Amino acid sequence: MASSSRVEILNEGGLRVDGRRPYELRSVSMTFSPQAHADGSATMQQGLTTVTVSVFGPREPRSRANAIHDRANLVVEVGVAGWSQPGVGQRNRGDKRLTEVGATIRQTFEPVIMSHLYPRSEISIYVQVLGSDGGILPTAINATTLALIDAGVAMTDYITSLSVGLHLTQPLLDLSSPEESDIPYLVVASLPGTGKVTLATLETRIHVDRFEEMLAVGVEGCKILKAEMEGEVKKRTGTMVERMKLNALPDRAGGMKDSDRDILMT
Amino acid sequence: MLQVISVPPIPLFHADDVTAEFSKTRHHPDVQDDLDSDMDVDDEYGTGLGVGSSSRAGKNITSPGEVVTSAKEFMRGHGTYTEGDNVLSTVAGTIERVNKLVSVRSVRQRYNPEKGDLVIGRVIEVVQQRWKVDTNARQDAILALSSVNLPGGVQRRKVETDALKMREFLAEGDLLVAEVQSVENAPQLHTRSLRYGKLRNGLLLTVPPSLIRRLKSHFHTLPPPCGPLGVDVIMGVNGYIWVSVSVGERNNAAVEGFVDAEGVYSDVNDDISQSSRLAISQVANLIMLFARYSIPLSDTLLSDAYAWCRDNGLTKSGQMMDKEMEKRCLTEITGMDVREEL
Amino acid sequence: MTTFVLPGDVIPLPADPVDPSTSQSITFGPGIGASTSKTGSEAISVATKMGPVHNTAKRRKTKDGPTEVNRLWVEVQSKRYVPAPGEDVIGIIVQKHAEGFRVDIGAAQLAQLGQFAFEGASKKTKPRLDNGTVVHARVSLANRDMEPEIECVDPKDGKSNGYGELKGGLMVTCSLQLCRRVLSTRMMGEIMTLWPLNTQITVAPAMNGRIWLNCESGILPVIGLKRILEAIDAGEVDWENMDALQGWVKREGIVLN
Amino acid sequence: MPRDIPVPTINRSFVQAALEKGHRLDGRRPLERRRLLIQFPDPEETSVSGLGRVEVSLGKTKVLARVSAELTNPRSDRPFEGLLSITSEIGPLAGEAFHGEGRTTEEEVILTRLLEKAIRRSEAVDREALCVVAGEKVWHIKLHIHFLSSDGNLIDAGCLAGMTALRHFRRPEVERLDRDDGMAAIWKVYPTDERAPVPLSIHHTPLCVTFAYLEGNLLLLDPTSQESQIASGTLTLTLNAQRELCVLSKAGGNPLGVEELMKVVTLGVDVVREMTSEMESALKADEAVRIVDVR
Repeated sequence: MASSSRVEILNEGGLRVDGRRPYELRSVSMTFSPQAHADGSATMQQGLTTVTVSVFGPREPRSRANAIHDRANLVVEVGVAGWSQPGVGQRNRGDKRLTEVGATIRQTFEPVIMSHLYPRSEISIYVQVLGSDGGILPTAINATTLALIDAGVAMTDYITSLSVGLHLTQPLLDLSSPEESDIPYLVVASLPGTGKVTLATLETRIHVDRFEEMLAVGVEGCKILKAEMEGEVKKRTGTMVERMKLNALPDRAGGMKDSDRDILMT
Repeated sequence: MLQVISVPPIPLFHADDVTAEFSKTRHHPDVQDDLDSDMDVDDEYGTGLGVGSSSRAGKNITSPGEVVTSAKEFMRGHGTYTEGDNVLSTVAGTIERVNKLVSVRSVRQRYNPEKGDLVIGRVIEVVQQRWKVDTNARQDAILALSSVNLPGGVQRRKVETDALKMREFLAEGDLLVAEVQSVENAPQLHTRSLRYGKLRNGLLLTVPPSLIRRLKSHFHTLPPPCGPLGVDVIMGVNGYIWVSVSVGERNNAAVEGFVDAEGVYSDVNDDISQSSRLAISQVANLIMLFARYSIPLSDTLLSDAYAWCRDNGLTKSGQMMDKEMEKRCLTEITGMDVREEL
Repeated sequence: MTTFVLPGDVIPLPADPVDPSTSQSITFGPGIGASTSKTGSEAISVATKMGPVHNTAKRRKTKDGPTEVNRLWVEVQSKRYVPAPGEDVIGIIVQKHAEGFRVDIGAAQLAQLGQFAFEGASKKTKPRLDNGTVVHARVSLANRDMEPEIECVDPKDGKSNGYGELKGGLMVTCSLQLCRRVLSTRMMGEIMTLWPLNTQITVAPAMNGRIWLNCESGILPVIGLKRILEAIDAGEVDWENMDALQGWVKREGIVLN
Repeated sequence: MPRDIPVPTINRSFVQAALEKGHRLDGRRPLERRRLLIQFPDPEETSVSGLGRVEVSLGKTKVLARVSAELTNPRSDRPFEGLLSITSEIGPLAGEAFHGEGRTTEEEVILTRLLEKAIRRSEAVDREALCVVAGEKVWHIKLHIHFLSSDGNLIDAGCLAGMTALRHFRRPEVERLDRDDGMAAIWKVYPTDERAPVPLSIHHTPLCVTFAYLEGNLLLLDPTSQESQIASGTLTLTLNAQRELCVLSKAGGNPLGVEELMKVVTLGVDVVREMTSEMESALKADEAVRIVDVR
């Protein structure tokens, strides 16, 4: 592909189309529990790409057939709002691409969720893309992590995900949709604790020698994103714990003996 | 060196600004000493807790994948897992250390039934000799025909035909209050006490289970000025709350063992006066208000709140509280500078 | 000489006994049915399956004179097992429910294994078996209209005698024919000569096309034996001719132990 | 069977134990591929009509690929490009998991999407070369992949069969003859005995390599169906001879460090080089024997 594509991916000053530097992430904003009656939900916005995820479960499986005897059964459904992609009316039901994204998210979270704690039950994850400006899969994975944490589902670590593009020899982080349609890119999701990669998908051609560097940059970016997400999670958890401490009711710490209870009941 | 910068988040979502840090809030007198007592308790054994990655906002708050402590001296409790010789947390919540046991209590979790819990449930299905009851938990609970009081007093012997007439006692969709008897593979319930059984004359609310504490009694009554007969509130540990017109003494009379045979499983609501309905819905709105702001529920909190509404003349007119009024009520009742719903 | 029949062929009945005083009895095993379509009137024996016809003719002395007992059946090459009472089977537990387990034995329906069908089972001592466990059992009930039932206890003495959970080793799936040959002929004896004398491999064949192999001393003998059995099943090698067998083993580079 | 039968736990632990000692149930080493067999239709009978048909078997997994071409009008938004469509048939023939009735299972969707990305989106076939007259007539190449029997790893066999068929296929010559009476031009498609058919222009040949890994990061090349049932995750790479990574699909399963992932990629490069050479030699062998040129 001729490098001088109609839109300059990287100008001389080293800035990208939206003015970011190669390794600069788009601005991130997170909201917790936007859906009241879901067990846990979260909306993640990276740049203009917005994905909201609701988690129901672990709960009684809808049909006895898919109850697994020693662990929880993970169900992921992905829907795209009609207005998210300009000009493309979406019918979410049989769309193969969405089934594939759903399967990818399910496989990515299966090793991280401690499903053996919830045998014979089902955890349903509903992903809804509200705005899409590139990086739908990474944003969906980040939103799913937050929604699972909000639902109190036990997980061994966060999973954070980013897209990594390649312009000539310069890797670019967190691509927006004009960049995504012009340059080859890879989506990577990793466990920040160990820095190991749980997801890596690529659909456009990249030379093997460039691949390692992009992978390393992606994992590094995921760590930064995790720090962001963890800050928000802890801030919110802090306020909730503060509220929980209200009107002098002690926490039900595991070891509270029965005798304590009687004293309280004035 | 690889240098990745992240742009400070511009919250596109929040209407009002959120970023103001928690100012030093004025605490309700009796809350203050409790908080202080908590303070020094933590400082005293604030040792040994590995500060995983980023600094802790507020007291020992942790989130999944963070090292809580080393596994050598401590035993692992709920919400944690061990990897190598570290104990890591699996949920976002507060770290609790009780002598050698370290566990993480999550702020929001699905109800996990334990023996002896008082729960409210809805009958989902009638299977042979058993009812399947939804108790907002991981799995539907089982209420066996044998663990239910049948009409006509406690001593009545079980008869074969009972199994056929199960739907006369409890049918799909009925609400009941029961106690968790055991929790092997699926939670088992029982209603072998006169306080338990089918619910009527009221309204069901669902709140996050973590807002309800395990107390000695979960049956609370707001006396008459709150509605002509008073209002009963049953707070199920599983987050289901039943607000109904108070049955008053008639209920205690049942304790002596004589019970009107048909009454226990009747499906018919008594006729409830308009003022009673008003009182019930106001109590319900107060409960949901506290739930929206993640404030733990207790009977004292409810009676204070209702008293506050009465003082501000809200109870007579039955007019709803607007946002401002809600904030004022919360701040005065709880003494917390309550900023936004959670 | 065994004749080979196709479904619909008339089954050659054994000739009448030479000595007129001996009576003759013929019993038909699987694969043979009676049909009147050819003769229009009285039924004649016709093959319903494809394969060689076998006949175990035996003379036996009985009180009312010598009789010649003939048992005829068509050797069937198939993988789908039709349960028959009294046969040994190897099953995989698919689902646990209140009164017992549902077990896959390669038949049309899942077999029922009651919780009391174990040695020393009682109301209190429930057998603790999970999904995926492999059990060696015996078909206690099997007929066309009901789900087959199996038990892990020998009805004669109530002991388990080898029935019950199979621990360790490997379960190999093959055709019913191979299982019958492993049971009846000296095939296993021949094959075992490939291994040095001291290697000890336990082989538990069952009638439903599954064989359980286990060897305490190592993995390789089991893999080797599995590959040989599968090759024999697929007809790639003939076990009767020992040098051909050894040649094949060397060519395939099977490491025996 | 009402519900799929679980893999016996003893088999699961036996396979795991065997792998730790570097052995697999079919005697292969962990990183050893099953025997690959590429068969073209008999050159005598089907000299020209047999072009673009191949049967690939990888152990017991067998796939048939067939290419056909058709003249159509181009898409309005892409007047200069021909069309390439891939249809994959996975019926119960290929294995009980793909039972015919009912909507396509998730596994099937992943398989068809992977083949789509590996062959079509990787621009293996030069679509501009398929254009006869821009905006008017272009070739529509149809690749059918039928999975005849499955013993695991359908992706590698399917992709190899597809690419071999495309390399082996030749499309007839075509010419536009303007009619003097102003009626629409007629498109003369020369039968293959008049003008020799023309091969497609193929930029590069992407081939898939699938690994499965089990607990303890044990890595297996070309897993059988039992091994994939036991595996905790699979990873598929699509590479071409120029060491370019066209598709990578690793979702879930054991998390891998960056270096471990790179080790797998470099391993994949060698495997693809091997498979490509086997494919080339099969194509050459067939070419030598098949009479296609008419002179």
